[in-house]
Amino acid sequence: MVLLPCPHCGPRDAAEFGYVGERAARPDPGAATPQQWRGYLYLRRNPAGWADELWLHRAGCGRYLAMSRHTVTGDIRAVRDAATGGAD
Amino acid sequence: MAEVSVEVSATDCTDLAKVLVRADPGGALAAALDVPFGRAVRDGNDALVVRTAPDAWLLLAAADLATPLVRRVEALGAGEFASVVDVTHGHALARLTGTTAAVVLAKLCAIDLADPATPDGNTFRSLVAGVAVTVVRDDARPGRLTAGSAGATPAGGRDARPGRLTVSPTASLASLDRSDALGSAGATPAGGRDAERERSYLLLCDRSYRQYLRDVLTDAGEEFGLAWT
Amino acid sequence: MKLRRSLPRPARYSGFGLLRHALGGAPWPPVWRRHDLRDRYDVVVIGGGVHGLATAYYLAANHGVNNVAVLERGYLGGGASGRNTAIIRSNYLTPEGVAFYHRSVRLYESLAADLNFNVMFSQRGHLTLAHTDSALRTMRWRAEVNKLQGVDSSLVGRSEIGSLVPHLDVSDRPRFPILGGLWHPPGGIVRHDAVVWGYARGADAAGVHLHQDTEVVGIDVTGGRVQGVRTNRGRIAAPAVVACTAGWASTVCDLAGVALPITTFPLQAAVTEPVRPFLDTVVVSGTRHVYVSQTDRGELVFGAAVDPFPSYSSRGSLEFTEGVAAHVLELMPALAPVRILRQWAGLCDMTPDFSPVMGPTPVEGFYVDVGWGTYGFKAGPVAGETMASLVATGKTPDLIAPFDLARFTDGRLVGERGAAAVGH
Amino acid sequence: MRLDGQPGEVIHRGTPLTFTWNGRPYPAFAGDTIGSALAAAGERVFSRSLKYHRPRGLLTADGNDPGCLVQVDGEPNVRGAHRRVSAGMAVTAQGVWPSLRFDLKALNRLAGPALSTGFYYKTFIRPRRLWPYYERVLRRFSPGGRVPSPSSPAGRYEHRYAHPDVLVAGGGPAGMAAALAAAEAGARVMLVDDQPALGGHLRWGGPDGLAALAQLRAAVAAAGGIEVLTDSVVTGQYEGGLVAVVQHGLPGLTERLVKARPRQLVAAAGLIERPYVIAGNDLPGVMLSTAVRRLINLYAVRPGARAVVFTANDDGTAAAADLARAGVDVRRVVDARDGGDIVRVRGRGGVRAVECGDGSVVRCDLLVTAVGWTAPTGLLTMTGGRAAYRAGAARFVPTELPDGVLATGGLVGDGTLAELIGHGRAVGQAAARRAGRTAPASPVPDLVPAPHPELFAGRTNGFVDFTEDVSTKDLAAAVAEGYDSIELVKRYTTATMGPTQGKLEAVNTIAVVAAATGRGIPETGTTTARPPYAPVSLGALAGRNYQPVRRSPMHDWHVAHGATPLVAGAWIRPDHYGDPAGEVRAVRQGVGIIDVTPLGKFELRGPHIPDLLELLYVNRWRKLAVGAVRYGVMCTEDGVVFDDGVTGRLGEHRYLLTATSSGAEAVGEWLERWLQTERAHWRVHVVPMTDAYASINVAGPRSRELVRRLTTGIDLSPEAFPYMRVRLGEVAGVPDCVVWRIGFTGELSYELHVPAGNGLRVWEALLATGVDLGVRPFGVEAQRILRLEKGHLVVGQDTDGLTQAYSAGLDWAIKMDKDDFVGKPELAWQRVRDGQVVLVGLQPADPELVPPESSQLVEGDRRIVGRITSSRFSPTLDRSIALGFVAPDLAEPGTVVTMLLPDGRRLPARVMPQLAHVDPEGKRLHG
Repeated sequence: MVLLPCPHCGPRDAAEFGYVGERAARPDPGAATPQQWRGYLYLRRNPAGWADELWLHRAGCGRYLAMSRHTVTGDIRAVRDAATGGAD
Repeated sequence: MAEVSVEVSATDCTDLAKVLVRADPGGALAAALDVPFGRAVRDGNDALVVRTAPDAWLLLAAADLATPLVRRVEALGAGEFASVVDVTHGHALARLTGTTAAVVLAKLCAIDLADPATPDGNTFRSLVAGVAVTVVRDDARPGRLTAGSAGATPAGGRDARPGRLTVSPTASLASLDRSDALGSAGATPAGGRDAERERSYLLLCDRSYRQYLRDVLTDAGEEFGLAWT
Repeated sequence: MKLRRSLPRPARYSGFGLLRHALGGAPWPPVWRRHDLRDRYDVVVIGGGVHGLATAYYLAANHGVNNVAVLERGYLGGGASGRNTAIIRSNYLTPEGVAFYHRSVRLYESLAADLNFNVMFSQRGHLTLAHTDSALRTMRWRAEVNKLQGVDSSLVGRSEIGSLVPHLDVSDRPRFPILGGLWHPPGGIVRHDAVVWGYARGADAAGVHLHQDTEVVGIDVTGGRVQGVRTNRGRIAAPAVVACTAGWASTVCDLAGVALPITTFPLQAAVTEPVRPFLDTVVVSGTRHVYVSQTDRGELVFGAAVDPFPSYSSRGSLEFTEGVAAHVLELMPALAPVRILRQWAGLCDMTPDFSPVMGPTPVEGFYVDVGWGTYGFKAGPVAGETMASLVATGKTPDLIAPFDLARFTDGRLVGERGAAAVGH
Repeated sequence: MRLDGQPGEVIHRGTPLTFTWNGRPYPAFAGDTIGSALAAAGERVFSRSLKYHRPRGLLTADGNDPGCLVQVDGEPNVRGAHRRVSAGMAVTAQGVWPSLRFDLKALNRLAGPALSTGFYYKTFIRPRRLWPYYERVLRRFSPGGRVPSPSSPAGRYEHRYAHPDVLVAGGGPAGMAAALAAAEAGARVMLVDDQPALGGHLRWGGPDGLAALAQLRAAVAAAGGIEVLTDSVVTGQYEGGLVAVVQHGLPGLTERLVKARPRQLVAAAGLIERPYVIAGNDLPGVMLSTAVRRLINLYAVRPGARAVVFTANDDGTAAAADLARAGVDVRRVVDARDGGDIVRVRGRGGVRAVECGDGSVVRCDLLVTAVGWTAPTGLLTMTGGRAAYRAGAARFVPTELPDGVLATGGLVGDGTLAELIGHGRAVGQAAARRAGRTAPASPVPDLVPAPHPELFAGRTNGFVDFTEDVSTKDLAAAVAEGYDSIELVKRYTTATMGPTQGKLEAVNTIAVVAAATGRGIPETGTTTARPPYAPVSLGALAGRNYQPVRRSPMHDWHVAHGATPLVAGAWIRPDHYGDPAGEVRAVRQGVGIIDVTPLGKFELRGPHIPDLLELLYVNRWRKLAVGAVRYGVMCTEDGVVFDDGVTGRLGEHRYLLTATSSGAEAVGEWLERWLQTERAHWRVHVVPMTDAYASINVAGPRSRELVRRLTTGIDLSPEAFPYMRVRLGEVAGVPDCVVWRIGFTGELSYELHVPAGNGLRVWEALLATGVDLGVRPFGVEAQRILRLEKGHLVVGQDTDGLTQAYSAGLDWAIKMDKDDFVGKPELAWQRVRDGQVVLVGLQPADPELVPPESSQLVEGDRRIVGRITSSRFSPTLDRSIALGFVAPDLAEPGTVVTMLLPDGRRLPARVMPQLAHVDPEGKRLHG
């Protein structure tokens, strides 16, 4: 079981978390072209490397977490509560 | 290995009052409650204040205290954005007590239950038999919350700060300990160093899992003769 | 494109040949050869799995295009082709999906003869179990669409299920009792490595160059047109490049500047020690996220849903085997003492509508055959056939028209997502 | 033959017992393995091989013995050389027909050459139609035991989590020393060994080590903080440092899976002895030196009468001494270090003679080989460690350990007992330090593999993989055919893929392939080690298989009153109480009550609630007054309908939001997601209340009367409490109830949300109070009928994962003039697109006919133009009714469409003017 470091609860089994998706800025719904909007909806960076992701600590503190995770090694280099600011 | 012959018992404490507090961790209410995340603190004789999330607290108290407790806490948070909600009916609550309580729980829960990781007064929310459960280690015998709202044994636990949340001079908590003797030697996961004491855990989950929680505790405790009281 | 004369076929495989070789002691000729890298091919196929090899094979066999290179980073069939659970079926939900996979099953049926390589396609039947009303409803939907497309598929009840698979617990005891199932007789399993090797042998015989240990590190694009690829062994010029990778589609297409609607998830599988034959069909439970079949060698092969979060790691996890075991035992409680011997993971490129991405891209001459999720192996032959046709003729075959990349920007997703709850 | 008492024997001669082997009774002592008991009784053949059905006997006499897989009662593939016998145990040989001694499948041997590796790929190709028959024959030859019958009783399997500071895998001298040193430093230690007792090779290594063994064991027993798990196997290390251990032999338990997360893992797995690959090396009577020493020293079994020993190391010499001591006539010791060699084993059904390199032939019934060791590095390499080939020692050794892992003992190198213990101690201290304890920082001494000749294959063709029947010739043929990388060879020949998992044969395989390709062993490389490290049963993996169940406070009442259960996600709900049509009529004519507790409920607090609702629902919320309730539809960003429900405003900054039962969890997370990520500055608290309220819907023309009788403090008159309003009050004496007037069933109805602890009380009060009103409980099935009569869609049934809001006929709810809401851009574009299917009401021409849900609507032979999403027989209209999707050109009311039923019939149905079949004007609702 992979351990994920919750900034609140400490390292916990991945089974407690929900993966939400890559973090991506929501385009301005009033101005976005279909192309831009659907890029936001469907296209993914999907890197084999560091990915900026949104997770939910579902069975723990219930907080959404912004995580920088390496998709090959599983390492996590940064994690913070999604509600608290931070460079996106 | 694990030569254990010990008692472990469980009690359904669902009837206890439960009040959820949501507030800014930097606000006045948070300061008044003054319980760090991951800790549960006995406040006077009236409530066990459990910090369940960075911006959430759960207050457990005798069954008839929900309404006064809500009022009291609301008063503490007046002027800031805070929510105090009576969630007494939303959760099932069980207490697992005994020298093998940790061994039973270790069959269901992945968190390290040894003292260095989860000492008395610690709380965490994690999966127990696949269900999200708030676990509070609450060994302190005096002032222990159990089912019902019977007579009082006023005595502060080690974290007790009398008076802060006192609701009324007459209502206070039950401390319905059945046994006076500490349990005999028991086993703990890997080692047995910090085991031979009686431990007590409060387990809180969504109310609809009440029977399920009871069933899995019974099953896991079978080898130690777990009994419900 | 230049047409090259195909080379003589290798020694034919047959029972007689086997005997002759056994008695004569003569060694069999190699299944494929090694070549130096040419500096130019008419078509470069990236990925030496079943999709890439089938594309190359059909380019040569159906279209006479054999100045083709298949570039494989590791060994042939070492990716998803060698890691899947080799289930073949065509009982999809949408008419597009059914037509496409129906063609694939047909190709699989004749593949051993076509390739002169026994791929051991065992049409033992494919049974999907329903544990909820909604699963049952979706199965009926599938069965009805299937029947309209001429695919043998029907809803069956508990008693039929009990006689198809006596070890299944069809009582009310389980937490999620079996309510019914979708029975698909032409479905079954195939020997996945044999499919890879058969296509490789056929492609090699037709003149295609198979380059193992050859990794694409760059794709050259000028003026919106693909010029060729750069590899760890050198540069190759090519007017047509086809990406047939599973698990690394985003990475490879990124080299050409093509963004994809893909997220890569590991899909784990496990195999038990062999036991005597007792399970004659493929059993799938979408609700319980597990599928199981028994190989001709007696091993039980298990698979489940993709992992709950994306990763390019193909390590197996304990939770996976725990989950599979729990679900298998719920279906077949008697299997408790059977031991898991090995587990592994492959990478699945999931798309938002659970359908592949096939066809041209905004880069002229650069084609994709990617996004195969958990159903790529089933489609290997038909994907190869249609991609070969597209590359050779420049025309998109009707069968794959619904799966184009542009559907995402145009907002016309394929409806397989509607049945996602039932699982593949 | 059983020897006299041996100093280290583990059999209990005072406890004789009897078991059966292929139906015949055999004697044994407690402590015997199946293999040792049979060997003591003179048996030599324990199984037949996979392809050629050659007789096989004991080779390693330990858990990896490939020739000793047997069936024990219902359990297949039991390691007979590891499993201890018990009284009455029924042991049989696997996969033989008709018997182990006379196995007709051995006729395969005649076809031997043609059954060369991969033969099935080359034959059975034509004619196609015969393949299924060939396949049936092939399957008959599959190896392995039988799975238990479906009716056989299941064992009890359990899980347990553990968090030791240090987990030592392997209880030999180095492992014990490591455990002791770590425990002395205060670490919590878990010490795991697969044998029934600690000791490793000291157990069977002869009398010299027994005193040291006793000392070590006593020290471990005396040390505090060491939990010893014997008869337990480490089955893998996984990401996150998770170590899986399967414990056997616990009272009342078949197996227990321990999921340990040690801070440090110490691998001390010792060494595995390698077989020698020459012709005849699989004959019963060919054994490894460790096998004969186990048989003699642990079980007091004489492994043969006349032996030849072929050795390349001191262990072979020691084995020769043990044999001599046991009374075996050691005819010759051939020492490879002196240039000696053996080239062939002769015999049929057992060893008869050994042909030596010098041309001499020695008659014997036992060949003992000691040709080298394999370090089981799999546990290390599977988690990121590396191993490299050390030619001088003829074995792979770990070169790079993964984080959190240390290694000691034979796995690392060779040494005297004192050196092994010294290394183990130092490693144990290091592990304790790494786990945060204070331990002396003594340097870890060198432990290097002893020099050893490379003896991977002799001059003749022998078996490399015993369980898969793969020989040197097969491997060479595979390479010659072009399957020339180790992975391809493995896949083509199946070498290393059998039950021994390559532990015994992987290195020999690599060496033979290296020789065949002309590449060296390091270039050839290893195949990927994959978990599990040891085979693990499905039972152990599944454990107790707890599966959460949610129940409403009225659950027991439903059960007691004959409700048919409906599995609805985690919930168990009453589907009906025996008569769904009657339940429907009760609602339409009188009053019914249904338990809708699973309905998702969230209490919202805060000033920004209207902003949140405006953003997440397609419709408008700003003007919702206190006391009012509104229906809302949520879409995802791609415009697909995600959930629906009603939300009521209970106070200035207090709302109660409901979601569908199946969508409750996702909706709760959706609300939090927007509040925590995109709109963190909004002041809204979401409190999940699904379980806090028992929810009861009271529906029917007499519902007002029934509710009136029980409520206090609420004016129920239509003027004071109209449709789509909410009130707070007391019901049946229970305070703090939320009552709202809504109408999913299309009837006048009130939904009561009662503090859950009082749910049953209110439920029973409603039934008791409404007897004269004809009150009845109704279940989910009646509710489905009622809502279908009313034309209310069910998200997830009448919509699917791609249904966008306009398709679902929700145009009226979508407010495109809002600045923003989730899904708005897609819905804007979708609105102008043609060709979208439309949800319509349908009525079959034949009123008796209920088209099964998912029946397709067709045009001509094959063209699909829609489908039935919901259908029921309506007791109210006395006819069948349906909802379905149709192509837009067929959506015009009155259009007749063709339904294709699953039975093949094509029947007409009419498109209705609206979704509602009953009371489309909503008179009943507003009554």
